[in-house]
Amino acid sequence: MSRWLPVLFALLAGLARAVGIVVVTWFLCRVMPGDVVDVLGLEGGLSEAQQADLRVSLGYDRPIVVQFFDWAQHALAGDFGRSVRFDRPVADMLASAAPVTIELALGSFVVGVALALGLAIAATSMKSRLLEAAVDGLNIWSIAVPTFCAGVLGIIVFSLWLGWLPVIGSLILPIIIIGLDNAGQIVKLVREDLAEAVMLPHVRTARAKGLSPWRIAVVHVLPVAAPIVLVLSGLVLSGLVAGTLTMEILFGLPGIGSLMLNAVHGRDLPVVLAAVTVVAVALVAINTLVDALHRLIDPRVNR
Amino acid sequence: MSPKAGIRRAAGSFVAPGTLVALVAVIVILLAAAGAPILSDQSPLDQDLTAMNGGPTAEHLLGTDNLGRDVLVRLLWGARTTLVVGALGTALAFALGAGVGLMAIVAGRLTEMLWFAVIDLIRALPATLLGVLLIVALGSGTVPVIIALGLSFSPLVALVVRTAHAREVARDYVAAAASFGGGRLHVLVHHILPNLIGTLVTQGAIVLPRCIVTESVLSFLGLGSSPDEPTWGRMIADASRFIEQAPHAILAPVIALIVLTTALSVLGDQLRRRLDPTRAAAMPADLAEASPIATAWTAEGAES
Amino acid sequence: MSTSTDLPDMPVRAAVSRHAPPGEDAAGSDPFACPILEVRDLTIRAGTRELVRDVTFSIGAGRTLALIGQSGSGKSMTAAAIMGLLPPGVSLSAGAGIQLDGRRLPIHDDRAMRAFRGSALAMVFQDPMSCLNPFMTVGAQIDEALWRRGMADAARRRERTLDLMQAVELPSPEVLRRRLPHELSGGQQQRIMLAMGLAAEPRLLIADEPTSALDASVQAEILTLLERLQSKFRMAILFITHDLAAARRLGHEIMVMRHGRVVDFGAPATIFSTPRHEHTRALISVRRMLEQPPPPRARAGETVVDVQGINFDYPPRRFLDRPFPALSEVSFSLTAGRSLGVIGESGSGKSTLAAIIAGLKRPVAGDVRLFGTSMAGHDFAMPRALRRRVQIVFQNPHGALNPRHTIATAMREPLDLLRIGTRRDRLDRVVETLNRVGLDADFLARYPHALSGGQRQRVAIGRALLSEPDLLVCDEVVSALDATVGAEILHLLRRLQMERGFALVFVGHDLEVVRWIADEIAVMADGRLVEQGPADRILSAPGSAAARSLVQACLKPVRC
Amino acid sequence: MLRSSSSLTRRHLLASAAGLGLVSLAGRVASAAPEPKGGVLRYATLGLDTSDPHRHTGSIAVQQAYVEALTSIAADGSVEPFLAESFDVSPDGRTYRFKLRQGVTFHNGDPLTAADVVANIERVKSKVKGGWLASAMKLVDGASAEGSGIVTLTLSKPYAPLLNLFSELWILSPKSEGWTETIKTPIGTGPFTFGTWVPKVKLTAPAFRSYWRAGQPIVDAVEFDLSDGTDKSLALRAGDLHIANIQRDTVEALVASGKVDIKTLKDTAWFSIAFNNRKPRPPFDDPRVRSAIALAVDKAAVMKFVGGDKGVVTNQLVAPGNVYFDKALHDADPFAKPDLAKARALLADAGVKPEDHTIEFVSWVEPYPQIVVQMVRKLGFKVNHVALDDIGAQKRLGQYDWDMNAMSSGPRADVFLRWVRLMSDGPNPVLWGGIQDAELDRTITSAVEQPDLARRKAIYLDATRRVAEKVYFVVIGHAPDLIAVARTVRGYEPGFTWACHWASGGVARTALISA
Repeated sequence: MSRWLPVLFALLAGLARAVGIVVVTWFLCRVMPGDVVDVLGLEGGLSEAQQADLRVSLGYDRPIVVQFFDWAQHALAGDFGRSVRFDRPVADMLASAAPVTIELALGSFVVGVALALGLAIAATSMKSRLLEAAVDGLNIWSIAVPTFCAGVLGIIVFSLWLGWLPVIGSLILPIIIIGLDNAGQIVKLVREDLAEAVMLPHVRTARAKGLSPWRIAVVHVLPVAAPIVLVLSGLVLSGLVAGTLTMEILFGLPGIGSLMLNAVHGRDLPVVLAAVTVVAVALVAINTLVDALHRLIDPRVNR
Repeated sequence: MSPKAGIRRAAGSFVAPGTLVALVAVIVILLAAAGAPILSDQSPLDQDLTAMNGGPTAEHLLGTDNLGRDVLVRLLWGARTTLVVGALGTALAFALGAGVGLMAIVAGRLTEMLWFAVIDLIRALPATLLGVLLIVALGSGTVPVIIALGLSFSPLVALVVRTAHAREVARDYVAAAASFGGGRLHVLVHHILPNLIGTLVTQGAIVLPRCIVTESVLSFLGLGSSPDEPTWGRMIADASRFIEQAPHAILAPVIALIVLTTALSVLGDQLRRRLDPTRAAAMPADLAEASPIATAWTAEGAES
Repeated sequence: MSTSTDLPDMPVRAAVSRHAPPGEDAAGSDPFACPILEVRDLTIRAGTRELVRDVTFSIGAGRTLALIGQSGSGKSMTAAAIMGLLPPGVSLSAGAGIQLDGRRLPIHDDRAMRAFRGSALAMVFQDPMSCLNPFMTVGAQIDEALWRRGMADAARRRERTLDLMQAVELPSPEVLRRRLPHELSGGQQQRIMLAMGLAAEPRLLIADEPTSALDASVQAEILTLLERLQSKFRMAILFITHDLAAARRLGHEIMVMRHGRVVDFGAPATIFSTPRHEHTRALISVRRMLEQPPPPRARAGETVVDVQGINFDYPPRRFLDRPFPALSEVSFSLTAGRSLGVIGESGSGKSTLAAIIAGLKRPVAGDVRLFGTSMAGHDFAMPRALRRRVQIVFQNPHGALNPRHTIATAMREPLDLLRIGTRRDRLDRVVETLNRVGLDADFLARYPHALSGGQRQRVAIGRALLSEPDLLVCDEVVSALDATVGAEILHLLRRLQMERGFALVFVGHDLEVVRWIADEIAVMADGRLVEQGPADRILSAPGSAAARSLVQACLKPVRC
Repeated sequence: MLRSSSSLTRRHLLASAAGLGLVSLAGRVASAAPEPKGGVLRYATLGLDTSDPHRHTGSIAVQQAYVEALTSIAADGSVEPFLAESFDVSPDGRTYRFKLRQGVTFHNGDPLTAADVVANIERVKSKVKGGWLASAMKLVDGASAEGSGIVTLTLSKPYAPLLNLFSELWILSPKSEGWTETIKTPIGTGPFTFGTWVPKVKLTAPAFRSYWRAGQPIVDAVEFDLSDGTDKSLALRAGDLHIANIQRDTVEALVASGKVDIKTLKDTAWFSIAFNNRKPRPPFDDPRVRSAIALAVDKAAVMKFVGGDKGVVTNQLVAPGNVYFDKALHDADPFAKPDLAKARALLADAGVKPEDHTIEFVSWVEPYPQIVVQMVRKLGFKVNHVALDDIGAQKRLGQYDWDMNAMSSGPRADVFLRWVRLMSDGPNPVLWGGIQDAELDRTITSAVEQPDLARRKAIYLDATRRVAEKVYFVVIGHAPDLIAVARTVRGYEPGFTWACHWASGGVARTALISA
């Protein structure tokens, strides 16, 4: 039993964090100028009296804390309510947006980690200046070139000039662009870690055994780098919802990011909160998973 | 090798061509920012509606943007706001992440736990979303952007600093200082901070350009700085719609940003290395690139 | 300053004789066969610096060459060069030649060298824990060595793995085979390393300080094992060590290196009776010194420290784990001017004890009375007045000095913190103390990395003495130092103790060293103080099992 | 209302900042049909905020595909019969009689009856709050059905815009799901049915094969791209969209691609600068100062920027060609050309040193206000330009703590919908500074109640002069919204408003040919 207590503890801590995020979001949303009634009023030309009525019917006249607990009570029961602006169940909106973001995030995650790992391994084992430059270049690209910029360029080159990729519905370009960005963020760290890993004493032992560089890399170096790759992967994954946001907007992909942004601008509180809750829970889950995997693959953690 | 020779060697590599170029680049950018009013008689807001998205000419060396504004002038003036926003954002991230973080660590376990719970919270909110929420809540403008940037990047700094602090605090010299009656604050100021400088410099070289780029993402989302205060980020965001018609308008700020990022990263690396007395002298220069583990390999050879 | 005087480094050509082995050698090798390893004119450079210069030697079949030298002498580089494992940035001179069984090794071609590594050449390294892949079971690592040797059949490999594990005298190989390195003890890890080396069936086994990272009793076992393995497998062994006793124990010949050159060479008996080089003589004199400790001082004066039944637990590694007890019910006391040696193997809790006495850790139970003052009464926050009187010096002189502080800054720190003297005369005090520990004012402006290990340890000791303490706690202060340097530090400590009259708690793992400096010895094992008494008595009539194993392990190699 | 609300949903967040977005129509690539029948028309337009057409909150550009009204607005802006085959208005302008078209069926197969129409009118009157339609309905004393084909409406007062406004009173089957509260699935009579709707993303509207007009619709379905706020030009060029509203600065590239034709809505959007009229701060309460600022604005340059060669400089709420447009007044526009000298003279006359004053200038995030701000700065005023997202700007405007703004407003079914916002209690008056002018209110009201067009026009001109005299706001000019139509599209010409379907045009008649 006591073996599981730490896991339980970690989960509880994660949950507390998710709750914290939701509470902070709630209050941030409430201090924003304007609410959904303003939006509806602006669009539908409601008089001030009508707006006041609407606010009462939405319960916005109650104390903020009461509103929050009311929302939380429903959310705990799995009921995220209805979008005030579109009068549709929030759950439906999330359900239709989630697959897009998940596909985008996982795709670009795989591309990013594979590219970073591949390039780092190649640069470490081949000692080529060109590859070193590629590592640095990718790193600087990801720092200095905003993804939306790369996105526009990509559309023009690949969709308009070359006509290789269809613009509509194609996730290829956004996945590649976010993937490049992800790769750039971690490639240098992976490279440095590998550079340290190849200097480790047990790698020297492996060389003393007369093993081939290939076998040394795969059997003796990569496992050492695995934990940091895992941790970095966790970081990349947690950054992905934000990372996909601009791509979703640029490529008109109806994912969680654009759903959230639209909802923030429309002051559609139930949608904002539900989306943030889902994202926060996903992040907590990812972090817990990464932590668990870390323990699993690195025997030294439990030493 | 004598220490003196090592220092000479280190000094020699300080003016290595790459470092020199990086140094010159940063100085040029700083001068451009400082000298923008002298360097150009135009305002970065001056429009020429007859010459929109125009290519480079003698009058407009880097062409004009979609409102017929001179790209070069905007680049010069933009450097000011960009650097100020980036630097203040970075400073805030450091103040929250490193400053408050370290104080919380020093103050005791409880404050450390509390503060890092806050940091965790910020970290768990996607940075862009946090920026959007904050700026919408605070209203747009330069100050909210800086706050959003500082908050978004503070967890990164905080986590790095906490790890580095944990590494340093386990050292024997910390225990030695404690045995002389040195309190936590004394240890922090005299022992840990000086050893964190390298880490902080590296982080600074990463966070500053990322602040600048994030500002451009916010501009792209319509939440950046005021249109009256051009930044490179806003220039990129504005010009991204006209990549084909006016590639110069987007290339100029993007290249400027790449140059700044590269230069900062090179200088950060160099500075960190210079600031580390153990690296500067004790190791053969050709091994100085490698990690501390390299010293383990060459412990024999290196001991002089 | 009194650090090792520069000796004239005359090159010595150490061509191993084909003449008959010494009488006591029962290896039964054919001394007239072609030597297995011949190294000629080996020069190794890092950039422009020569790490090894003109080293020439050879080793015959079934024979062991003990290569002895202090850190920086180039002995490990020499080994790495033979294996073709020089670190990046380090290169061989063109004129160097290494022959194995009469065939020239392609030492400039890493690819070609690979064919020899793990087959004709095998190597065992110093720190077995980090030299084993932490992610692979130890069985798999031996298996890999066999696989590399060309044994394709998995079942045969497993069988052979078990054989090898038996050969290196590991208990229940079938069980250990499936363990990960960190689940094994240091001695077991080193045996796995040896089994891996043997899997290659090498002509030459290079053992690079194979016992330095191990506890004393385990060291002796590994040396004995090496001896037995050689007689069984009949390979040549290049045995690298900094320990003269171990070299004498294992080597058929001894080669002494210093500053990258061979300075002495010969059969052990010859080396000991007629050392050619001053450095060799210094090494021998250290041995002699340790073998003849000065007489203990009389019990006198007030009680300086009185430890009463302290317990200390390391916090649990994970939530709700049990705390790990590091010390249980430890009690002892020490009077002024005398020294207590605390000895025990790694993990026995001796360093924790030192930290508690110095007020750096807080026990969970018990009390420490310093000069009559109860620390428990102060909630283990040592008052400043007491801080002046109790000081500690750490094992690792690298870590004990902040790399960013000059020696002056580092040494002023205790004066400033403890408010000793006036601001003006603090610098004078520092210089005076530096002189006392054998350093001069030139060192003030230097950074720690510009100092040798011995110099750093002198600074650390000097710094601890600035407040003129009445109790000095030394935690393994010579363990990380070369023998000659360590001996100097020991002399220094003893001299300072005579001058200043402080009481000394000296924590160590080397019984010879502890015996030399201590009047009394306390033996620690598994967090308990198992035996305490006069040093002579502990040595001559150890009462506890722990003490007995320490005595045996330590004395065997010396007296051979 | 339309334009501003569209601008709301449309631009500000993303749009103006970048608006690069492409399309969100998920992944099917249309294989354009070789014959003019069939295919999926991809149509990007303003958003859709609700599935309940009666409760629409502004964006009216999609609904028409599945719901129709008694009248519609023809391309020239006139009212034409739609579900009503014909209509009569009594001479006193208080009784309206609609004769319904026969053979019209709802998507569920039920025939359209007069009772259905009355039910719809009652529903709007009782359930819908806000919006111009609701306020018009307040004047309706009663609606009655005569048999299945005639609907009679009596008003308490004459109300000139009624027929025009009825083009936006959509007739739904009372059997539509959610009729009593919020309609979830509207059952209309339109050429397409309400298929699947993903807010802010898309609406798929399959063809209604029993549409009352034989042979229509021609395409199999319309996919509306609702990701408003993004620039559609790249998707148009890539062939991923057939019809889309575009921004002027993408026209060149679109034309150069040779794949699309650029067309315009027939009604125009109008651009203006407005002053804070509710809580004006000195010196910006002085008409001389306001005039001086207006004189600094180069209307022609602004209109060229926002409308290209289709931009028109004028001083009225309607563009030349509109029935309410007055040439003489247009020619007398004192701000037609910028005149900084005169502006400075005015300022001197008012005793104002521009350097001493900072204009708090609020706008949405887009380029056009930036141009105006630069022009105003030339006078010497300091300008603090705050560009806000929609709601932020709306809130800020509503606080009346600013001096000046620059706004625009889009096509309207009736000119009254432009005037109503200048009234003291008008809907969303902030864009024009929240004018509080009883006399202006009376003038506009009397225009609304005037059934005779010529007289009504004269009254509106009085109102125009009143605005000019007080310099509440200054019209800069008009420019039509641009619609790009792919060359593979046949039979589509944009209408007067944003409507996608009307009696004499729209998506029902649109066909696709292969490229």
